[in-house]
Amino acid sequence: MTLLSVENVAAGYDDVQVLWGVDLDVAHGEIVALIGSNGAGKSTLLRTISGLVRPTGGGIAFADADITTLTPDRIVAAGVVHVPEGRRLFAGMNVRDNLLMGAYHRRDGAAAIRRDLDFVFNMFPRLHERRLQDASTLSGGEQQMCAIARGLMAAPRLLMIDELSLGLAPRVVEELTAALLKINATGLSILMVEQDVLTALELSHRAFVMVSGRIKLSGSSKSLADNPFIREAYLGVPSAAGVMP
Amino acid sequence: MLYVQVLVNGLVLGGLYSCIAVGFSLVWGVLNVINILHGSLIILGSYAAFFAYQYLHIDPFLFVPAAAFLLFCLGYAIQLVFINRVMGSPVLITLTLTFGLNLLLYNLMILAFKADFRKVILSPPLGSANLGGIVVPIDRLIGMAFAIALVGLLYALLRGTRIGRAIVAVRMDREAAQLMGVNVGRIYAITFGLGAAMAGAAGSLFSVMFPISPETANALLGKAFVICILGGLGSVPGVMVGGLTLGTIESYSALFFGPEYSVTISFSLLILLLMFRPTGIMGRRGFQ
Amino acid sequence: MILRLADVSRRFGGLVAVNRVSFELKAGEVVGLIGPNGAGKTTLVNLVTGVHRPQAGEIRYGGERIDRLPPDQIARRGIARTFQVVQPFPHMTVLENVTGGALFAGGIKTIRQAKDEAMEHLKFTGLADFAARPASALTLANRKRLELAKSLATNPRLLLLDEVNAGLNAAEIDAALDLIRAIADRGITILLIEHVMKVVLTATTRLLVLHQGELIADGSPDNVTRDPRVIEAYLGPKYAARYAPAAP
Amino acid sequence: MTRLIVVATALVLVALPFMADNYVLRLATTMLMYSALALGWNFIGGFAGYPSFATAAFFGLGAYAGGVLQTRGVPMPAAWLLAGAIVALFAAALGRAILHLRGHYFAIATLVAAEVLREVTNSATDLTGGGMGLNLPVLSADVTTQARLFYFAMLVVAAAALATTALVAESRLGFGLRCIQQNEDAAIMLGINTRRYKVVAFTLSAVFPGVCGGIYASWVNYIDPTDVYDVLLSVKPIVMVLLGGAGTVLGGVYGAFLFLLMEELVWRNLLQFHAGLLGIIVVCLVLFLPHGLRGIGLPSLLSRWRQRTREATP
Repeated sequence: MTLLSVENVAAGYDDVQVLWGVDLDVAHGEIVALIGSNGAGKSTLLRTISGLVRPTGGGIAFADADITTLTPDRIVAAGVVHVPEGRRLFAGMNVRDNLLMGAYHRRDGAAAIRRDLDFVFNMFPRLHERRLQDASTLSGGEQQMCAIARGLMAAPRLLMIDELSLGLAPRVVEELTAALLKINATGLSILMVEQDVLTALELSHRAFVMVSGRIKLSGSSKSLADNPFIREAYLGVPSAAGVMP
Repeated sequence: MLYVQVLVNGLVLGGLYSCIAVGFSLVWGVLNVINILHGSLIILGSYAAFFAYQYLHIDPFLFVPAAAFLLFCLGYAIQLVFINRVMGSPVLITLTLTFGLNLLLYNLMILAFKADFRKVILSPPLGSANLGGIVVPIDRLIGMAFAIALVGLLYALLRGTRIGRAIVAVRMDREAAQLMGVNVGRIYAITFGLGAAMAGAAGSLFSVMFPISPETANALLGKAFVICILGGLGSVPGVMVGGLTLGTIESYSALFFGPEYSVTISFSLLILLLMFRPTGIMGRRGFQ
Repeated sequence: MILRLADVSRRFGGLVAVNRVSFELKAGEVVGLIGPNGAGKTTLVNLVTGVHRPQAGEIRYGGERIDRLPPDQIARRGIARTFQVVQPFPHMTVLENVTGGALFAGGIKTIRQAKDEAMEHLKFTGLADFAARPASALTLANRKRLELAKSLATNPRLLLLDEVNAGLNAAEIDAALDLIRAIADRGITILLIEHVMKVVLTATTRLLVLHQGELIADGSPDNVTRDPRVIEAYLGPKYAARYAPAAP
Repeated sequence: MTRLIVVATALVLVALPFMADNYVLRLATTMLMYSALALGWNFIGGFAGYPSFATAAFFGLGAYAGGVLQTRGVPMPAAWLLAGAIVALFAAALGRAILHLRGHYFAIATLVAAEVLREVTNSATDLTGGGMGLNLPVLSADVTTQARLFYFAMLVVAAAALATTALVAESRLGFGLRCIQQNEDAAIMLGINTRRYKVVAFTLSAVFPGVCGGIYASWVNYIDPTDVYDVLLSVKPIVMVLLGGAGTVLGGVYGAFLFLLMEELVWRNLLQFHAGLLGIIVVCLVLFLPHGLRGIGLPSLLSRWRQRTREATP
């Protein structure tokens, strides 16, 4: 059953069109990866789904409701939560308040919010340790954990994560991907934009490849990992040699 | 003894000053807008209190919440209708816009209230208290208490409530706040409304202690400048420190140089601060 | 000896960004500087280029002490940098962006000559046909090249490339690698601040590893990637298995 | 083509005083004065993008410097030029002190500078006549000759400001200032001595208003602090440049002409609510500017103008 469906979407900024006729879908409980080089339009697509950018063509439906022209606050209320590129935590606010900001739109009462707060604190113990610390003093990895936790506090039905691994030490990326798998196991669908194609394909069930604002290829992550075009363009592996440098 | 008296006068005055400046600091800190209207909004609060006392016989101190509410609505409307259209524009545009709005409001007040000075004369005058040789007018004492309570209230609201967190979030990262479901336009309007409400409340307190006329609007705006930069932008405690410091400086400079120099001294102090310590005593990134 | 740092330290409030870092660069070397986000890499670049002043230690360039000079004087002495977060002049054309470098730090007298010089650098970095376009219209990969062209136009002897390859895909990285080699061939000393291991391993002759503000390794790429402290702090066990050849 | 227009305008400007009556002459002189103020402001506000509200301070200081010199017997032209020099020195010192500030902080510093100067002038009664104002020696010439003299004086200052603007626009200084406006952190990295360039731009933005102040003092013969340090002298030139097109050479001149024409029509019929009307005009200009300046901000005006002139001149 499709949870999110993006049909023939076009979008851009002022005079520069970035997305051209994009089709993409995420089923219930699925992890979908959107891969492609930077500037291909991956972030623009997430920003269009979450309402920061208004599409100039096509339509976006979430749980059978049309969210194409809704404002971001209405889209979040519908259950689509976007963890933005660069994490963008609120400096000058401690970790706990950042997490509570995640629950800003929720109407389901303080008890439910406190329950979710405990859930994220024991999923990311380090956040509990640093809960009264200013968010800007956290390390790169901890900030990403906090950004994901903040997204979870919004009780999402679809979690969109933009650039999970950018700027993080490989060791930290391993920790985060493990956490995401645990979250997905609870039934939460995830759409992730990821620059590190290897991590993206290992983590996701299905993947879409975007080149200059168009979906060029899509399919199961397993099949894409072996696809010669992918290996050549994104894994930098001369397909003939097939061996890491 | 004289020095202690002057110090007490300064601190009492400073308490009121912090209430004058906190609304201005909130609007500047959160909306990144220099609100040239702030002085006129205070005077509007004073006139509301003056007429409420004259025709409805409501004591200005009791009128403070009403003045705050009236000005909140005006502030909310000004932001929604005018300033929201230029949010994110260069400093020049927002500053010139609030300058134009002030020219309009200031002259409407001159038209409506004429330029002559008015003051609330409480029928049973409160007189002044004598605390161990230090003479303090009671109305100023109550005024200071109110002022500090109001500043404390705003501080609590920003730290502890959902709306307060949203205001700080919008200040730090507008787009990220939108992604959390915050309606940014509404939060801007609420923030400007809160700034105007604090101005209205300060005006209501002010009407009991000082003669009011549209003319004093600019002087109040000037004080708000000095207090914000002295105390440091982006922190309510900073405004409190700034207000108390300015109050003390002004009362000592009145003692040594005479009252007419207090504005020159406070502005010269401002220029020196801007040259050497623009972040002020307690300037910080967030907004507590 | 083109650059020498001796016990350089810098704090921001309570956070120690760079802690007693010392290393030297010889003329013509291509050295990599790696470390996780927040390790202090960009702060180090800001210290060398005068954006921040070290609170302790000394920075010498060609024997002259420079850690007290303002950034423009350091740029005029031949130290150029690219910004990790690209900093173009958005509403000026690509050509005008690069002309700025030639006209000031590059020491060219007239605007016309500076424009011609700038055109050469655009050709070298493959941006010639974007010359008249506003910088804001460039893709991220081209903006990174614009940063490179601007810093080359200042006619540097030492070039600090701060994550000039971040966000590029494998094909774009190969192109960037060729460009870096071509710059090194001109005898320009390069300090390459990077995350992309592939670039660092192939392009550099020496590797510095920064972790929480401290230099924890300085040596050839091979032994640095096998250094246990580096693996624990930065690379992570899985990476070590995938890239570093089996320990002898 | 543009060369023809320039010559034609120059002829009209020179012939005007001999044809127009005193009312039109007074209006034209005021327009030339505000053109000089707007062109002056453009050096720091348009080129470097620093929101300066110091024009009133420079104008007022120039008025008092020129006025005091004339009461001490210094002949008019010398007094005007000396006033310009004094204001330039003041601006260079003030610039060095506050140009490390950016955005609102800089704007407030310049706003307050005018207030401090007004207070100082107010209290230095023996030198400046303080609050009661300063009377200048009356000229012996008849009214029409005087009107023409001040018209030509303002014309010279406005022309000088225009010429300097054109010169700077094509020079290293102009290029450097535009880099500073676009991205100051990147500019200093390219070797631009941003401190010196900003101080030069700030001083240029002061010298023309300073001379205008001196001429104004002689023209109106009596000045007082609230009149010559009026904050409107800082705000009107900004609104004129925004109206005419910021960062362009002629923007300030068009803006001054259009704005004063509009104000003259408004003034005619609504005397007592004049300032309130002015407020409405300013609000409308800022909110609904034809160039949609608000969103794009100053820089894109610059590049579009550059495109146009490059196409226009072969």
